[in-house]
Amino acid sequence: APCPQAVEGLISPPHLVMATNPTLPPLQYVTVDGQIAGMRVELGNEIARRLCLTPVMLSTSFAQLTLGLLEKRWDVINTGMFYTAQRARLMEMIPYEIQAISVSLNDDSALHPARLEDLSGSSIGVEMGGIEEHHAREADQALRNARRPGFDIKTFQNVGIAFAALRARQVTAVFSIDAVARRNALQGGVKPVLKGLYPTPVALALRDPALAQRLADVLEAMREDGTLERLMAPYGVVPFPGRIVVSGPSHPSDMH
Amino acid sequence: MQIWSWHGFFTYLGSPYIFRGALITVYMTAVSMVMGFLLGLLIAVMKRSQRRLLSWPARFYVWFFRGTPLLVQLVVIYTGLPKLDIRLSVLACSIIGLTLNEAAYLAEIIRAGLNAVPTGQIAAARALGLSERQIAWRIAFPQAFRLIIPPLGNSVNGLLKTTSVTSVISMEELMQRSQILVQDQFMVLELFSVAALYYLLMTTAWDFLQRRIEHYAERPYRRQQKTAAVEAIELPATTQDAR
Amino acid sequence: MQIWSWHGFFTYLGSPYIFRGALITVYMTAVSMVMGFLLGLLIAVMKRSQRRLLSWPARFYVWFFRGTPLLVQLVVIYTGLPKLDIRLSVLACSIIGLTLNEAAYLAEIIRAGLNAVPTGQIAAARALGLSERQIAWRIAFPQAFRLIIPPLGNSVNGLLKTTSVTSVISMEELMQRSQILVQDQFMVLELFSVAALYYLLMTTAWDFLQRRIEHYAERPYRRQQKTAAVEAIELPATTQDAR
Amino acid sequence: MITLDTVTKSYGAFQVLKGCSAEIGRGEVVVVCGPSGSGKSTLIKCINALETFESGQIYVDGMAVRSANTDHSALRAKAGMVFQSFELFSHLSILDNIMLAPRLVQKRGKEELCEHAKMLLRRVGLEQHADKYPIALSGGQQQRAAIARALAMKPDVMLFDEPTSALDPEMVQEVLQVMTELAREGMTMMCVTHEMGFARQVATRILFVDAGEIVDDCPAADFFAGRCSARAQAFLRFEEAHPS
Amino acid sequence: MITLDTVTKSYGAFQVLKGCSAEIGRGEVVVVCGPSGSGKSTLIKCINALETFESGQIYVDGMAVRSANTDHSALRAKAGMVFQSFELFSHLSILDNIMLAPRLVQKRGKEELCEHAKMLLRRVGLEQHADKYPIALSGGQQQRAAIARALAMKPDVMLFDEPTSALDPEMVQEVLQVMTELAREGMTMMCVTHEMGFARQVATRILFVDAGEIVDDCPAADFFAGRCSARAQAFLRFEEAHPS
Ligand SMILES: Nc1ncnc2c1ncn2[C@@H]1O[C@H](COP(=O)(O)OP(=O)(O)OP(=O)(O)O)[C@@H](O)[C@H]1O
Ligand SMILES: Nc1ncnc2c1ncn2[C@@H]1O[C@H](COP(=O)(O)OP(=O)(O)OP(=O)(O)O)[C@@H](O)[C@H]1O
Ligand SMILES: [Mg+2]
Ligand SMILES: [Mg+2]
Repeated sequence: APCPQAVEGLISPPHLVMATNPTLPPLQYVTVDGQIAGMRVELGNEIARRLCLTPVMLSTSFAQLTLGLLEKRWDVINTGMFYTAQRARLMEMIPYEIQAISVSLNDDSALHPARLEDLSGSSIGVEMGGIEEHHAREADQALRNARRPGFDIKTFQNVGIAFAALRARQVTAVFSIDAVARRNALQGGVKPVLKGLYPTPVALALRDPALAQRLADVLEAMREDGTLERLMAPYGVVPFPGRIVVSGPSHPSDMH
Repeated sequence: MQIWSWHGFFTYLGSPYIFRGALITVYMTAVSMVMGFLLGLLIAVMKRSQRRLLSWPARFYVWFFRGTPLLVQLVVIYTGLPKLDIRLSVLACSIIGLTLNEAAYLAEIIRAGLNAVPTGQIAAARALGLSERQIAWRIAFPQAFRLIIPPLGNSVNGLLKTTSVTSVISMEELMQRSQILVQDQFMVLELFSVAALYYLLMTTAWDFLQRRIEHYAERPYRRQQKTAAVEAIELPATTQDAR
Repeated sequence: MQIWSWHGFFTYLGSPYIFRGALITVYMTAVSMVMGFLLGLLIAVMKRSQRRLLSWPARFYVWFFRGTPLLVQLVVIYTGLPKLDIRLSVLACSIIGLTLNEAAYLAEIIRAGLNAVPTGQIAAARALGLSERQIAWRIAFPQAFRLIIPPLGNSVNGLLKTTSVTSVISMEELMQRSQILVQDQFMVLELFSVAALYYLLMTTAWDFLQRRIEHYAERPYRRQQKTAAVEAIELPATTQDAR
Repeated sequence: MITLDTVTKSYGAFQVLKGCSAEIGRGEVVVVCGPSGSGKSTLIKCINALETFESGQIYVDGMAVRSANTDHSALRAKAGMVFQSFELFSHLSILDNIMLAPRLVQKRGKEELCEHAKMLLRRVGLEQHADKYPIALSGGQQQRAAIARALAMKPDVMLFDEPTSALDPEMVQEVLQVMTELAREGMTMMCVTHEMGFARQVATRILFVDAGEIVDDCPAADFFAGRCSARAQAFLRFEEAHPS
Repeated sequence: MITLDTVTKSYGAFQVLKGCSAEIGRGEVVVVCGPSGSGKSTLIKCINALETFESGQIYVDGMAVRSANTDHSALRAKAGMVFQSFELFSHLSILDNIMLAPRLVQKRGKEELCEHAKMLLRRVGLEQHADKYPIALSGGQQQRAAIARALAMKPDVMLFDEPTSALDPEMVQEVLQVMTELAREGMTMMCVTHEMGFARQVATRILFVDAGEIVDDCPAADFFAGRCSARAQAFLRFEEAHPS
């Protein structure tokens, strides 16, 4: 494919510098020899290829993702950040996939919840700072408002230790991204019992509006020609159903 | 995004959520310091023992617990013990981990203090017929304690901040709560300034307390300065006497 | 899921990713220890100064950097400095933070060592006409150094593990890399055992080195035991002489 | 009161005491002297079991020292000891220093003990220093307090190891005076010292130790009259020529 | 050589030296004595500026001590000092102890210095201990090394502050012997000591200090013949009666 004209707004052209918090196998994680791998890497590579840029993937903690972006340490946050209106006021966001939350229990758990409320009074492990934590706290509040016992929410800095806690029966359930729950089920000992909760768009986040526009165009092209779906299918992830556009401080959007 | 929000700063400063986090930090520090001191005392005494059966386990303990990270110790206690069907609360796990870890460091401090008690004092106690146990409690520990206070104070300062490692097993102390709130508004500097302020308050309060304890323990070792000054002034007169 | 996988353990043990993480930990420890020592020396000397203009900033430094958590210091350096348009690499920020923090603790250790040098030694040097600078470099520091080694060793042990706090600004040292890999296979115990093993290796290596340094520094303070034993045996004969 | 029976002791290959025997009767004041390193301190420490010895036996008031079933506490209560470096417990006041061992070891009542302690302090001239800590006293005062502390156990015999050699010249006299009074009151004493003036005044016997052996054991009068061994006489002459 | 001109010094409200004046000629050996706390140490420390004083003046070989533009290093090189507690640098070998100050302060060549140091060690009888550390030596040996260290600066006058009072009786003699030799060779010396035997042998003058004043300054011969002040005579009698 022919290369488009020069790309504006990069911090160190011709590199497309992306940051990820590699704590979400199989979507983004580090292999035992230290390579960042997973679906998000493939996505980033494909975007860079279409823009004739060299992809660079950095690994960082979740807390640093936003700050590093604002401080021009990287161009893109490519870590499966959930789209929220609050974040869209802060950064240029490009929703391109849908993620949902699963609730995992131990294989031999006596609980058979049909809905989230059935876990009332249980202890729930979540990773700090994720949308999982956000929804867990929301659901907890809802339960308490209904005068039922809430959740005992335990925030871990790392979803791996949250699942270790589940296996050690230190918590009753873990809230996690669908894909992570599936991955853990493969490992054995735990099973997702509720899936597809709170489907939420997941976005790339950028600082530079022009660059964001370019990336949105590329992603839209990928969605149209089916690349996006082909890329995501093996991971059990679905693309954003509608048109992929930028939503941010410079692109007021009517989508929310 | 502005650089600094005073509004945010004061909101967090007044937040009961953060305040309770600080209380938890103080509580964990106090409990694991006291228990770690007792355990450390035991280990220090064991390590000084002539009997290998006592000294070798103590040596191993210190080597192991000083040599491995607290984070690992906490995770093993939290996720490993349940495999032996011992299931403890996050707070209990945190305090156990902090205690075991701190004891290793305190044991070395206490041992140094005991070593610094002059052997002549021990010999004098022995010559008076005191039993080894009486010598330990009445002579060695009280004299060592005074020497131990400054490094002990350092340990308290360190432990106040080390407690934040317990966040790895989801303990919500001051630092963890600050980090949880960071996710909400991204006011990193404001929140962490509040946290730093709390820590400064705690360490300053401790420093004050430590000075009081030191003052008390140093009492027998001050040449009662008031009297000494009087003596010095009177000396020229008294030296005329039979001295 | 089985309790323990030897296969996983050995895979991680042989992982170059983890190994490089350990190297980074050692590197950060070494660099910030050396720089922290130099800065700490400066602060200790300032704090001992008679002049308030020197001693008060030093006091403030120690109070502030010992009183606030390293985590907060690191975040401020990493996210605060760019607001002044100073943008440093993560490694540079980590080393600066560790150095500033460690210097506060080391300053107190060095100060205690300098205080323990007998005043008579200083008076003797002065009586020989040595300048204050010569006294500092030739008499005070060399004698203090010997007293400083044990607590310094403690600090190195601590720092090796404290470096992992830098993960908050995404420094990928040993502990952080272990936590990152935990995400993949969820073999928490296996991975953390490998990390603990690396740390034990480092602290044990350091202990060995420390004993060598101590042995060297203690040389002037050993009563050359071989000669002494010979003397003791010969004493009964020589005491007959003119003594 | 004290019987030494061929006491032998070694540090590794080095034999410190090479079979020392002596007999010290009740009320005797025995001065032990001899060159540095000859084993005087070791000998005296063996008597109250602060040092162990390999062979021979020591009896204190009939009690065998080297025996598995000897109560060391009781033995040490019989034989009070005063060290060269005083060794008052630095964290306790003078009064507490004196009362500690009788309270813990002899379980004596607080009231009687306090009375006794104050009497002893008066006797050594320190009544107004009872509540001070050791560091606030001069060396001579500390040594007198140490003597009072040993006396508080109501010992049958007092052992002194160079009690004045760590003192400034001006303070030696005040301590020697207390010791002289003790001797005059009939206390059995064994005293390592270089103070020939003291020996002349109160000693009943002189033990001269050299290289781990008691090379001379003769009445004080004979010793100072020059009727003892040549080795001891030479030492005496040396000490008197350089009285420091 | 040394001129003391109404030297006055106070610690806070307490006046230690109350206008001391004296004149010490080249080659004189002056013994300073007096009761404890009378200010002897303070006086001697004022001479080489280890202590400051408020008024009066001291001249060492014509050099004013209390003056803003006096080079203290040069002054101290002129006046060697020996302390009661030796204070050899514990981290340096005996040879290095001796060579340190001449090398750093006088910038003398290594070779000449090493020669000189070895000569001095021979002189004080320590040639075979050159490479040992202070802790391996006895007190007497350490004090002799300290004298050699002071001599290495080729001082014009030597100041001694109770050089033998921290020594065991047996070691006092060896140090006094070195000092006596020094005096006989014509070194100007000022020496605080209680060793009346030493004073008798080599002192040319005795300064008797009491409560911060030089109450008596008289030739040694007169002092020992009892021709000095009553206060000094009383002190002398006391010292000789209790020779310890
Ligand atoms: N713990 C020990 N290990 C080895 N040798 C020792 C020990 N204690 C003492 N010695 C040796 O035993 C000998 C006798 O020591 P002791 O202290 O009894 O002599 P002393 O006659 O009291 O001498 P001084 O007059 O110097 O006090 C000395 O040569 C000393 O070096
Ligand atoms: N740094 C100080 N601060 C206050 N007073 C001091 C200080 N140094 C000495 N003095 C006092 O000054 C007086 C004289 O002290 P100095 O050491 O000169 O006496 P001295 O004659 O050498 O006594 P000694 O024979 O005990 O050595 C003493 O009363 C002492 O208490
Ligand atoms: Mg002895
Ligand atoms: Mg003096």
